[in-house]
Amino acid sequence: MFTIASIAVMIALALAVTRAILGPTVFDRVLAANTIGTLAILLLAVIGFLMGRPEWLDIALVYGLLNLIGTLAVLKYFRHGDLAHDAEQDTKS
Amino acid sequence: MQALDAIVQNYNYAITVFLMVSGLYIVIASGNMIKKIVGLSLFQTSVYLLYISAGKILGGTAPIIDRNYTIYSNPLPHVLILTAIVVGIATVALGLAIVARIHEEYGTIEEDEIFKETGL
Amino acid sequence: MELYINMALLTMLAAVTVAIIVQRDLFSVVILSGIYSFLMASVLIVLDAVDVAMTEASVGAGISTVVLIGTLYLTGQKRELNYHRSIAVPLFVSLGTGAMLIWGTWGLPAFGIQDAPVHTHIAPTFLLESIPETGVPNVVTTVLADYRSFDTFGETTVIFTAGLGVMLLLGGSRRKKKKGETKS
Amino acid sequence: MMPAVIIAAGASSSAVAAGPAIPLDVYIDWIVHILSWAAILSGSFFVLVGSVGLIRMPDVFTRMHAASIIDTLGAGLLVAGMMMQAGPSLITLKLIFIMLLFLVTSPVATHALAQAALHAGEKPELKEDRTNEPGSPRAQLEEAQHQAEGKR
Repeated sequence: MFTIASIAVMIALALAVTRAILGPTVFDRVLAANTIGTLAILLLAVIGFLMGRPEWLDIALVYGLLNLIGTLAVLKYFRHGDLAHDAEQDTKS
Repeated sequence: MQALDAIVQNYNYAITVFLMVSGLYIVIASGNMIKKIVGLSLFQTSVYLLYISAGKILGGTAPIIDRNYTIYSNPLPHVLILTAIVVGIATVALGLAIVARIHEEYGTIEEDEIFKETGL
Repeated sequence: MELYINMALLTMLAAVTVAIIVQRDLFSVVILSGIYSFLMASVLIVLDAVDVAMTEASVGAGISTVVLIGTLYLTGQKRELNYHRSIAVPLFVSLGTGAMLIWGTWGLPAFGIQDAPVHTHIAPTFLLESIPETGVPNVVTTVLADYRSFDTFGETTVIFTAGLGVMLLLGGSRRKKKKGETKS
Repeated sequence: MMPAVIIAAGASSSAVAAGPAIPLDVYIDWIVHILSWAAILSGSFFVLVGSVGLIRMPDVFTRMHAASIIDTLGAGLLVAGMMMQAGPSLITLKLIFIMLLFLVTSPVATHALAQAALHAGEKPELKEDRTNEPGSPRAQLEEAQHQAEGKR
């Protein structure tokens, strides 16, 4: 059962990597990176069950948080051209 | 069958060598300093892969002691690589700071433009 | 099964590396290096190095990406410029190094066997003595903070020095520049 | 480990099915096992569907739909199946936290991505963009370009 799940996740990972390599715009690559983060979490959980040691799921939580931080950092740069953007400056000017 | 075994046994080492060589190629061939530093981190990461592959035992499990398991992978490379990763990010951060400083001084991060400007 | 997952992930890693070499858009290079770190962390999980995978994911995919994007913001360059550099010398140097490294791997023991020289020296001692001597089930933590704690102390010193270097390089000059801007 | 125990219970129940006294626990274990099979198989299917969509869709905004299938249905069903396999334990709690994390972070990341892409000038590809009929935006654009070239 977990073998099937891990094969499915691996194929999905390969397709997402293909999209990241081909992706015409940067946003395609960011989307693919986000998806790869999600799939890495799923792969981690599935491999944990496959090998009979699912205690490592804490690491999956770390992955999830990092995925969000990385994506938001990249996108904040694109939206505002700055990492530490002050929203109040927009309303003042 | 024997050829397949040989491929499986040496795949990790072959990929390690490939990653290391591509990191070296980026560092030498690319003129952009940010890309050079990405290449440097690729080179470092290939070393991590080499060490961890050496520490793996097939059929073993992660070195967290549990009563149900007897075979564990070697914990010593893991410790060495933990240290190496942290030192690696320190190197990358310092290198990027130098790149930012170079940009302030010369207005570019392309090696060739700096060479043109300084007449080297 | 774990062997085949390992091989598939390593193949994807190689593909991402080729994409990094070819790519000229610097943002894409940064994002691809983040993807590379995620894939590398997955490989490390398959190879039983759980703690290393956690560190690699948080450092490689988290801090490293953010630091690279910060540098891109400071320098403001979006693309690698296309200079007509010759690729003959880099190709020759890296292929030569690669050939020598491949020759070097012939002497290595096969992947994953139990009686490789690495596993016979001190690792069994660590695995056996960890619980009686320290009571911590995670052997990596024991070795890092107990048996080799001076090593970890040295690592902390290195990080401190690097942080000091970054502050000296960036802090002083930027403050001067900002003062100059407010005057004019 | 827990999965092995459940598999053993399932096997014994099918072997002893002819016998008179089967405890209720065995039936419950069996049902939970079948449910987790179904959840994990359908989760794998949705993960595959999402990733194929990531490749086949025409532009960024449509690809986001495909990616969100992986984040919600695929991950949700896989995690639910794993929870049934793990039984009531610390692992289930961790899986619940992972699912909550997905539910919170995935919409935030997708929203930020769509906003940034729109801000950078990416336009969603509409239905009339794909046709070349007279009166459609693409035809008008081509007409305008044609006229501009003619004036020059």
